[in-house]
Amino acid sequence: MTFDVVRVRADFPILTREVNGHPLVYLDSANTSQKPAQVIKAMRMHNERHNGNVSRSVHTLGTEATSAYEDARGKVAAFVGASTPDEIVFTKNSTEAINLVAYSLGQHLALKPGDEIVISEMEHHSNIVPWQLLCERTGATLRWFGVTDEGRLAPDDDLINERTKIVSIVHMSNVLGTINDVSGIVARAHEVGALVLLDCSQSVPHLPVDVQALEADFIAFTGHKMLGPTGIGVLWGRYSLLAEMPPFLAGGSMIETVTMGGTTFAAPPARFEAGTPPIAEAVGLGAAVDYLTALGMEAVHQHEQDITAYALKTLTDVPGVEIFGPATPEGRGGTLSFGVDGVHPHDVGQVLDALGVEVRVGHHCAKPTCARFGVPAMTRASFYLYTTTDEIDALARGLDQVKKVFG
Amino acid sequence: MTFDVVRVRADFPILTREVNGHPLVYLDSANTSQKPAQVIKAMRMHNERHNGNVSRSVHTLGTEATSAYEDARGKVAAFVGASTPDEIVFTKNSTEAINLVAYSLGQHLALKPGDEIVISEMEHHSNIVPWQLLCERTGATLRWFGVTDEGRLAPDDDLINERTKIVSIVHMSNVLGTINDVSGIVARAHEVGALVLLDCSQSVPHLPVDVQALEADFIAFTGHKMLGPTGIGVLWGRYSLLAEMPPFLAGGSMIETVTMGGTTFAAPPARFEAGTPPIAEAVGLGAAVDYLTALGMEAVHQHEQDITAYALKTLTDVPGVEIFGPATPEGRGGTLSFGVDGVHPHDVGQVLDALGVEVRVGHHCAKPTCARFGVPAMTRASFYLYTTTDEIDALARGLDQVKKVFG
Amino acid sequence: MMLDGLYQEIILDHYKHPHGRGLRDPFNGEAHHVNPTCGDEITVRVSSAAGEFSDISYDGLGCSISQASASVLYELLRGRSPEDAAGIHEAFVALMQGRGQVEPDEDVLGDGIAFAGVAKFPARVKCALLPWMAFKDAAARAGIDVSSEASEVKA
Amino acid sequence: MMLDGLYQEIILDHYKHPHGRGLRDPFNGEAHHVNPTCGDEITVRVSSAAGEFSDISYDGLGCSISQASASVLYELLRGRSPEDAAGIHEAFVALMQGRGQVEPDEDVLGDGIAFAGVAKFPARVKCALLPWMAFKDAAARAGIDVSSEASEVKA
Ligand SMILES: Cc1ncc(COP(=O)(O)O)c(C=O)c1O
Ligand SMILES: Cc1ncc(COP(=O)(O)O)c(C=O)c1O
Repeated sequence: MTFDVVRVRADFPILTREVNGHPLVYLDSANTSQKPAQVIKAMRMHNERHNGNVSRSVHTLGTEATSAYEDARGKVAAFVGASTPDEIVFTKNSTEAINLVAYSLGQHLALKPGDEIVISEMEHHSNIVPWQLLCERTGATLRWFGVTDEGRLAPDDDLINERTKIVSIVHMSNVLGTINDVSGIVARAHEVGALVLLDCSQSVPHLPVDVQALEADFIAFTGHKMLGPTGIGVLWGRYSLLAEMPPFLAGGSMIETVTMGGTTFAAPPARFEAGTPPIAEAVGLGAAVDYLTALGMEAVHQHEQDITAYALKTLTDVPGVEIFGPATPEGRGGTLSFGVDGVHPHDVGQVLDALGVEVRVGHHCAKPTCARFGVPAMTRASFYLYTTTDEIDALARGLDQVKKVFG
Repeated sequence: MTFDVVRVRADFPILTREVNGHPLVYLDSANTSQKPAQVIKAMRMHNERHNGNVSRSVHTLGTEATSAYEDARGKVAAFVGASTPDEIVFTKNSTEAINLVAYSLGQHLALKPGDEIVISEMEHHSNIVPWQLLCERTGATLRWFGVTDEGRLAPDDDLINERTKIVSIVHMSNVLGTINDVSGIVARAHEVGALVLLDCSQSVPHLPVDVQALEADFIAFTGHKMLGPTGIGVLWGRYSLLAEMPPFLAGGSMIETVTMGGTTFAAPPARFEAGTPPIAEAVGLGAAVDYLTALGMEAVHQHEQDITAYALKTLTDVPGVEIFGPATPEGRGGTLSFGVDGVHPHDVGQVLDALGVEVRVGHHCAKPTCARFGVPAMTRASFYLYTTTDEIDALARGLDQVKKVFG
Repeated sequence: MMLDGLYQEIILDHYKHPHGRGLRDPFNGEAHHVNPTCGDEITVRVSSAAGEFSDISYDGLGCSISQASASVLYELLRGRSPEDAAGIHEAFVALMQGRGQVEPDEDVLGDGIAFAGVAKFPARVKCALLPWMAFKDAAARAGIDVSSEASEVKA
Repeated sequence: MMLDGLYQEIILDHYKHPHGRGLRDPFNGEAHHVNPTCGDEITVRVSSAAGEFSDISYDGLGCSISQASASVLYELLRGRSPEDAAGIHEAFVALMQGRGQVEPDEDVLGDGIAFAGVAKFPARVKCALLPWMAFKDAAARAGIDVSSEASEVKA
């Protein structure tokens, strides 16, 4: 079966839209993806027919809503190869998932001065700042892998050592597109007794990801980047670890029993899902996972590899364009950041937008990555299963226009 | 203008549904409310036409999404009388809003042994457990107002004193229906220099709430109980206080600048909104606020007062039914918990569900309140702007049936 | 869901006239379980003598399903060897978690077959299992293992 | 949005040939501002003498709008009294925050009127205001208040 991008596009209502009189060319999926009609409909149907609160009611609507919510958990668990749906904690986004681990695991490990946490210089702010704050609270030290000129993690043999307690690394960079081969890092971390979180916000939407194969202890990802709605993210964690960790947010639904004098907590995942969860959002995410599964993540990834190869070639041919990150499709995904000689990314993005081409400009919530390459900002085009080579051509034409305006 | 409940009901698609062969009688709005077509449509339209990530893109979709998100903030601010939209922080639910205050304000005030936090015995678990954990972390002491037999806060003159740092009280109880006259408590707290959070999860959906009139320092409420979607909650806080508080969740969008060595934070509300926020959910909440505003919160409240009066009278006439909480509509809202002599609430709820009548049974995430009244669980019927007297009659008939099955 | 499948006459009978209810001494193991979603509670004690559960006593607060389930448990497991009890336990748990697809064996489950309808009410499965999970724990504390793979799954 | 309103010839001119760019000594106050959403940065210095802003110098990294805005600021405010500068500052901020509804006064804003179109691009308003907010801060650090109600609002 070849990947039928035209048929895929027909499922995305927004792709029929025009922007500034041009057909929408949406090249900002690493920021947030568009949503297929199947996802939008699943949420609407839930709200129109089955809405009730979960885990609290014996009535029919409550039971239907609970089943829908737990079915979504099961789908997400299967999608990433979790051993049991109980390893899937629904959060509000990746950022909350990472904060949850920083807080609860940090407390569980009783971090103290002398302990070390290892991240990298290509992390999203959401995988930097929670660790900085954890280090501030506990006196632990933050260390990090550097990044090579090619946009890969710089090997550093001594970085992970017997002082290391937590390693948190991005699986696929949201700026450079690099897909990190994390197996060595995971093995080394486990060798020294450290635990590993992988920020899979950019990988789970685009590649087949299997938590058993990754061998990490936690992964975080986010619904809105994988055809799902805003308002929902996912933490996967090994059940035995989740079961040992203290709660993070506290309140309804995460308790076993409460008296004014004290509280005991429910088992995971409930322990980490305080308050009314994003119910309709879980239903939407479940529908997104169904959609991706039906196409097959291998096929989705292959399509993006093809587009990326085409885009790398096309952009390399545009004079004055410099690409940050791996120059060939090997070990990288469909997220391409670049500079246009003498033109600020804001201006690049603005001219492209006038032509209907939507790219992200700025620091991409990864200021250290930009700093590593000596620029305050970059322009980024990022692709997904609905991206076509025609859209890459539109981007290239747009860049010619940019150079005309600022020539 | 009289309140036209038939017209209101026509806006709620789910109300045409049948449950177990009977028309749906949804009496569980204190758990989660149903959503009008206007809200469902606003979210769908957003996802089909304007989806983009917020505050990060200069492109048209990003700008539209940002405007939609910030417009929603403005609507919510106006709805509760905030001085500026910057006082509105979007969270994932009430529970996160309360946890945010417990964490950030607790840190800002540098709580220590000897300090006291005051809550009450009629709080939802979400307004108990975060404070218990804060006390555990800091050594502060948790104290609380008791509850009278009538379901009101028991006066206690010494409870709030110079050791008190934070007072967090429910505005309207989700079990007893009591609307607490908080003015005395707020005044007393401010007199001793304590700060006040009001848990308005049940009041904002049902009464006119004005933060200026309440004079509290923070209020928390939640989208899904006020015709809005799941996945979004609100913290309102005085800007000057928010501006002093350290962040809670950390990551993208809440920073000013990030280096590997350290981070500075954005001004509120961004400081407290780490990661991609619930964007479509904010749009839905904005539409919910528009809907409520168009009807008028005074009218909504009056309708519920009428229904409550009718329900109190009707249920009092059913032999063997005991009502927990205020016996008359004065100073109470449309949330009515009761016991049926000799029948466990689970069984009450099950028989009612067989008749299409959806009530909540259990501890309602308020075990101490149940314990106060000497029961492990209660049955609760809760009303909203779409509730009719016919539905109350259906409830009463259902209770007759309950007694037949378990007679 | 209609009620007929749920409130079988047998269940209501056990509810109204529970067998073996009340906590008794002596005992070798005790466990207190709570259903966090509804607040129901049960305490189960087991005493073992001569290789069998010589008594099983219990007390608790709960709905008709959980109370009747405790009464049936008492009838089914008292006087049994740990092996027999494990088999019955497993059969009951499998029935409850079968979403109404499991055909109960009256020879094994006796009055327990009346709970077949409960399996179709996901919100009530936990009620039916509450005493069984507490029993398993109480037995474990008495040093007797009644686990089986099927009963490992979360209640 | 189409570009014509945004990239006025005057703006591109100031961008390509900025006036007064570069940090100079001596100065009485300095401020460094960052646009957190895009990472643009600017440093502004003011020196005051004889009751006027005798020099305003700046350096930074940013897009055409923010760079041109700094150049225009230099032209408009250098040599002005604090009162005059406050008035111009207020007019520029009001124009930027007017969502395209404010009619700019060329007598007050000079080349600044070219920024009228920027007000229709909410994402770019912050770019245009970045130097102006940094200037206000730098002036404050030099002990000179150029606040006015309109410029109190958040950039
Ligand atoms: C009084 C009260 N406080 C807090 C909450 C928690 O709200 P949420 O579950 O949306 O966080 C609720 C509702 O569940 C409530 O009724
Ligand atoms: C690599 C990476 N990590 C974390 C995040 C944060 O995701 P969210 O904003 O959904 O919390 C993102 C996206 O913004 C990302 O690209």
